[in-house]
Amino acid sequence: MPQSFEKPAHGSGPPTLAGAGGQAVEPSAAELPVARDGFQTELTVSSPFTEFWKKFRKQKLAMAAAAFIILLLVIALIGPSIAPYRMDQPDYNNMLAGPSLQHLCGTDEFGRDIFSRILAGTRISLWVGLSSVAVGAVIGTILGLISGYYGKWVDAMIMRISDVLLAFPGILLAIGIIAILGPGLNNVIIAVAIFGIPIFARIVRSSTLALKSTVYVEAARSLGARNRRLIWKHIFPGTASTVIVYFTMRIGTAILTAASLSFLGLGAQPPTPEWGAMLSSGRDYLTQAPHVAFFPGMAIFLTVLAFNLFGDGLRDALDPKIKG
Amino acid sequence: MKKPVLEITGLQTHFFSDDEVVRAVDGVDIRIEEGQTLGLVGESGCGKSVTSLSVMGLLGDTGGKVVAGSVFFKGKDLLRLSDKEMRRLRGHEMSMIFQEPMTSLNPTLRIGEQIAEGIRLHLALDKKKARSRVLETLKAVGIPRAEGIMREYPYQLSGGMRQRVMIAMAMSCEPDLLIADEPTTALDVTIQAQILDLMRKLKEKKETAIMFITHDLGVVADMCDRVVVMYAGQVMEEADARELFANPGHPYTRGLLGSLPKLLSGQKRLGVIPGNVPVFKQVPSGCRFAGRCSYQTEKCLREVPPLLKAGDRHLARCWQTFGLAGVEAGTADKAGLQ
Amino acid sequence: MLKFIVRRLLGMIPILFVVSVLIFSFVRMIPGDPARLAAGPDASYQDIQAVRAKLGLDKPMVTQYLIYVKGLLHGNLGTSLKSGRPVTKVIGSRFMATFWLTVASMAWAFVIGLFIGVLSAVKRNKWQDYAGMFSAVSGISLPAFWLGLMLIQVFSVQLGWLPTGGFASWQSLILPSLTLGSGVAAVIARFTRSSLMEVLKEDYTRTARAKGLPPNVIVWKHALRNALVPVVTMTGLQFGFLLGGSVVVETVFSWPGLGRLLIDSVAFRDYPTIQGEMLLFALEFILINLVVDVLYALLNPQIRLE
Amino acid sequence: MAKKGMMLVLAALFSLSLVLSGCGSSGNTAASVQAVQKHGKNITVAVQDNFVSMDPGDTNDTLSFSAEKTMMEGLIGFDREMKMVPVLATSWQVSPDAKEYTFHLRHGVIFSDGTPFNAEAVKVNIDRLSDPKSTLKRHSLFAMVDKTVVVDNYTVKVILKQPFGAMLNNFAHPAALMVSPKALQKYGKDIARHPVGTGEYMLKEWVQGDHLTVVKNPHYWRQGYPKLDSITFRSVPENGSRIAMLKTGEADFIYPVPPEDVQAMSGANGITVQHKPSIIVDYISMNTMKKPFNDSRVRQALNYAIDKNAFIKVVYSGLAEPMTSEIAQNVQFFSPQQPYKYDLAKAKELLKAAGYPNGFDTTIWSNNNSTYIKATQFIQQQLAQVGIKVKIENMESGTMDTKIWSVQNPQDAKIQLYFGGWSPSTGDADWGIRPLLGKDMLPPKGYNTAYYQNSVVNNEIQQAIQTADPAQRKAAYDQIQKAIWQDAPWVFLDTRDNIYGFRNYLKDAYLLPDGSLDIQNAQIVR
Repeated sequence: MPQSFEKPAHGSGPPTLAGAGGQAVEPSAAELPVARDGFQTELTVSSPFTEFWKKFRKQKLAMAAAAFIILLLVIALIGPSIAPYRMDQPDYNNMLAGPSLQHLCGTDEFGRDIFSRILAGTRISLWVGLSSVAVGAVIGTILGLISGYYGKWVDAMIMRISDVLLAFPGILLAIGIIAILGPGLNNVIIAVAIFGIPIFARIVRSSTLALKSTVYVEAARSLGARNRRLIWKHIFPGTASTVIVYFTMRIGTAILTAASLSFLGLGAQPPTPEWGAMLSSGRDYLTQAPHVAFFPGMAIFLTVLAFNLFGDGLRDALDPKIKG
Repeated sequence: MKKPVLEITGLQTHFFSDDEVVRAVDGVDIRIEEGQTLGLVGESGCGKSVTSLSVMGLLGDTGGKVVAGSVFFKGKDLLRLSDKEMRRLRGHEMSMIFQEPMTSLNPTLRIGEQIAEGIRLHLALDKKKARSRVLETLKAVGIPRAEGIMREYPYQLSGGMRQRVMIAMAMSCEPDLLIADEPTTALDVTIQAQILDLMRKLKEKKETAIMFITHDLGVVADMCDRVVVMYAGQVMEEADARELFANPGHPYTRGLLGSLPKLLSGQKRLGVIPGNVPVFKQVPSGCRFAGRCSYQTEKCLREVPPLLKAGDRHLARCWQTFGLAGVEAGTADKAGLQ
Repeated sequence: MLKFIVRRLLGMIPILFVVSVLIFSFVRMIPGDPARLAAGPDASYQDIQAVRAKLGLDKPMVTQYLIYVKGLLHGNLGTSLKSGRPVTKVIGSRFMATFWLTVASMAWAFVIGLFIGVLSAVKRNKWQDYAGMFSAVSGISLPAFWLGLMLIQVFSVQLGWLPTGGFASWQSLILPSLTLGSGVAAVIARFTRSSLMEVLKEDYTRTARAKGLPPNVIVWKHALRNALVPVVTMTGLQFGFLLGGSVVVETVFSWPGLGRLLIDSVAFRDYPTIQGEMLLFALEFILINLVVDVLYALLNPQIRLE
Repeated sequence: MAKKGMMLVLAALFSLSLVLSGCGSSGNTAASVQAVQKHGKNITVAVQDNFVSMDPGDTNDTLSFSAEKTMMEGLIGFDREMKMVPVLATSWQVSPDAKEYTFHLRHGVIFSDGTPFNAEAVKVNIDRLSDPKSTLKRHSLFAMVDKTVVVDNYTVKVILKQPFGAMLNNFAHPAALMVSPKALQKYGKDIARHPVGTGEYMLKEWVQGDHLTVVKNPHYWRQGYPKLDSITFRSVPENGSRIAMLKTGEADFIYPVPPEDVQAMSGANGITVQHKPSIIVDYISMNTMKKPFNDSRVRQALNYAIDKNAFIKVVYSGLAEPMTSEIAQNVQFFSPQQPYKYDLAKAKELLKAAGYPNGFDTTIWSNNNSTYIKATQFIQQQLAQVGIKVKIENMESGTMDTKIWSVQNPQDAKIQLYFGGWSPSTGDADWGIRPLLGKDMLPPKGYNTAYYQNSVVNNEIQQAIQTADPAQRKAAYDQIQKAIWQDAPWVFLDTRDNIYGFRNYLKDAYLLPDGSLDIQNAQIVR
């Protein structure tokens, strides 16, 4: 509740000694939630979301990115139904045609409509991006929490493993995983998810370490809270904002990684209109029909850009250290 | 009457965030004379720090802006100076000490360099001369083995030592005005006493005017010649230190004094002012303290009290000043005081 | 400090050992028959068996590992299955190419990344910030091969200013390092920006302003040094990644580096070469982490090396 | 400095969007680079891969052979049409039982290290290749050699254990390039880094993964040759980069040129792009041991269901020819068959007769390079027209190798359709047919991914290698080709073109049908 002075809390009644709720408040600077320069925006505890939204709204780039992402999600849902052509409909009499009114983004080497394929591919690229990061984030977060909370040999072991994973060239790992599991979209997701695990583990571990020694966790511990409860109720929520930020930023990376796997012929199996695969096949026509690579490339670029800018905005809005 | 070093008139500093405006400093007048130590007292959030930052031109990107008033420093209106001109004054003719000695020093630079760079900049001394000047100032603030300290980093020093370094830094160019923003709050009690002692000595020796910002009236009694009590962006009371402690003219000042522990007074409990310092987004209709005031009347809620004479060189912003101090209802306006 | 470094270097040995076991078994888990690949596309069955025997791949896995470790202890990484040359030589000849490309990319990426990051932090939420962050984020969002091919198209084919590829002169370093560095520059710019924004809110920055220092001294001397600590970690990590070689950039610019060697070796299931490269990467990673820690201590005197 | 770099990036991004926004128009802005006048006699050849070895007997990639051929010569060579021509042997005789091969050697030839070329040198080379303990990659080409006899200083006789009619082709194979015996002794295993032959050029330097340079051999035996001072082979894996190098003049000769780029490049200043039929065939093998491909009607149906001309247009931009036999036109003993015309009605009819009126589901395996990905997609689209639903699995070659060749028992084979290509490096029908369709060549022993066994074919294959008489061999291969074509264990697709580009001033540099480079006689004309 905002405590404002225009409407005194106790109206015009007789003066009382009691303040709000009868609680005595010391006139000391020490424990008040006040910025050091004596400036106080709000005395009130507004909901975290409102607070976040206020900060986020101010970032124009991030807002534009968020709008674009919403558009992408809509396309992912309804894309194929608004596409002018079937994404796998070949037309050998109209191959590699440039953009025109019939084919907004031209046609590819089989005469398929690139615009329709990009629309159909939105769902795939977003799915690959979201699900692979989700898998990586969940596993990485759990490992990071365990590692940071329990410390000692558990920590040492998890961190060494993640070091090794980080040092492992992604390409080799991807080839290995896909060779072992076989080609296909789901295995691409697994391969990309594995890249993300050590990164999330590291980030969550360091925030866990910081949170572990904070007053409120110490307090909860002294009250006899169990480890598991402590981790889930007290530490995990504290790491959540960092995880959300990295989650968003990793989506872009994941989409790019999946595209590079397709580029190396290890990605989605044809004729799946995965953007990376489309870009890769367009590479053969860079001089002759650059639009074949241009439009999927643009789709990847804009999507990754949007997720990165959105992630940047989230971080600025969620990170308590960066104040407006 | 001595010449004023600093004369603040009608200063208004507002903070702009989103669609709101917060009037952190709302029409403050303060005057500090040569060699005088003025205590600026009030709770957190009352606008005392913002006042000092406005004077120093350090509002920076806090979101605050001076929207009205003037700040004359040695005859120049600081608010009309360019950034460059302000920089020439800052750290040279006027300097500042902050509340947090632990974080106010750059952790990656050696102590010697941190003091010397200001000296080199303002006094145009070469490296060698600047160094000896640093040494001199460090000794002056009572730092033992100054030579060694110069080569050390802040983390190697205790809080008290760091605050001495801060003072040395502030005094290194012999400023005419020193603003000390709660310089002892973050320190242990024993260290506090040492630092206050040091400041008093320096003040006597260099005759520097000091604006001493604190919420601790005990420190004010110890250090200051004159006191300004601020509340919710406004000056509530202004008087010489002795007068203020003897005859507090404002219920708020009384409250503050009541919360001060007195030795041998037999007091069982410290007094408490209920509530918090309010924040204003719109101009309130009545006295800003009314909500927390136990002497509140209807008039208090309706009309803003002006600063009324409450005694010799003594002003208080209260309709009922007389009732408190036993002094005749002040008809004298502020001008009459000066 | 010296003690710290020595201890860390000694600590490397068990890690490298574990890495060697992991790699050794991992590469053999990947399906594929090096003997068949080495023997060639139309080799007869007898040829393949002969090659298998020659390469020692007919021996049990444990024996193969023991032979490998024995070689390692003598500084011998084995012989490439594909070219028959010692792996140390194969890798050695490629390392310098990757090294120079990495150094050139990191150098300009660091300078530009820092510049954009500082500009964005100082001009927060102004157009400079938006432009800086937009170009930086573009840097990580552009598929590298696309950027590379376009640079070749413009600067080599259209303008004729720079060679299309190869590792011959300093001119030939420009385009690949631009391509490789753009992503790194972006990462550095973002880190610098957020880190500097935090530091600019610190009390000691206010102290510096209270001293009357001009803004550029405050940013570059007082704030940046403190802001650099996380940036240096990130830069170190990126340096490590780049030293592993970039398959895409090396392919586009015909750069004879480690990335292409790795992809070729994987395609050929050239076990000893893959193992050798992986050991090198692990070593590089550990060394770079060490260098980063030492740099920390130099940047922030408060961190003492234990 | 920092700003400048940023500007470069921005400029590049900007121009990139300009270049690409012009799509729709031909896209190829004519290279502004002027036709480069060649100074000096040093040329650069940009190739796709890295060189692996310079030891001919231990080489299995066409690219390494191409470089070896500039430094070394064999007894016999191939001309532009893959016809055998004398090189270090001036003439030869073969015994009627195809067991004894006698070569008369050229006089007055020395290796570039000064060692004389004579019968002893030939014996050293053949002995090295045929040694049963040899682990050379090309040992199998000479495994049937019993012994090599020095008749006189310039006459040598090679005796085989059993008749092998295609043996002359093996002598013409680059694996039989002659290496200096002195060098072999001196360098031992390291001969792969230090090739010494009788060829036009000598190795100057070889930087692994980057380039290999050969320089003029002053002692070369043929008057007036070589015509150049040096040739540098540079490995440029990216197609676009290779083309860019040719346009800028950084390279004088490039190969391969992707078919997609031929049209756009042909117009460019000072550049010639050539395409000639190769001996590489593209086919889909069908597992003839398993349903549904155990029925020849199904296999024929697939042949009718795929439009080969459209295939060539889509996959090779028109730069290939439909197959008219299971071996290419430039392979010895080629005999053309009646093509399976694109005929969906007939395909459906055959499927119906075989009991698959609504088609069936199947899987196709192939490599994962972009051409193969494109080809399998096209096949998928075509077969969908007759109700055959194809699942595509493009795999990295090592992975696919394991899936195909780790199968010991044919019954366990999971392979259904397999799309692949084959190039018989000897240029002879035997190596074009036997490894792919012979009965002893089922995986893991050979490359018979169709698991095809036909007793008529097998008999004739045996007949054909029992004799060196061309007429008898031709008769056998005529029969074989006819039988296989009828039986259709494959979908017969196409013979690819070799495509290469060079700057106009370069003459006498070309690709042989087997894909190896013939550049040792090249010259610059002004």
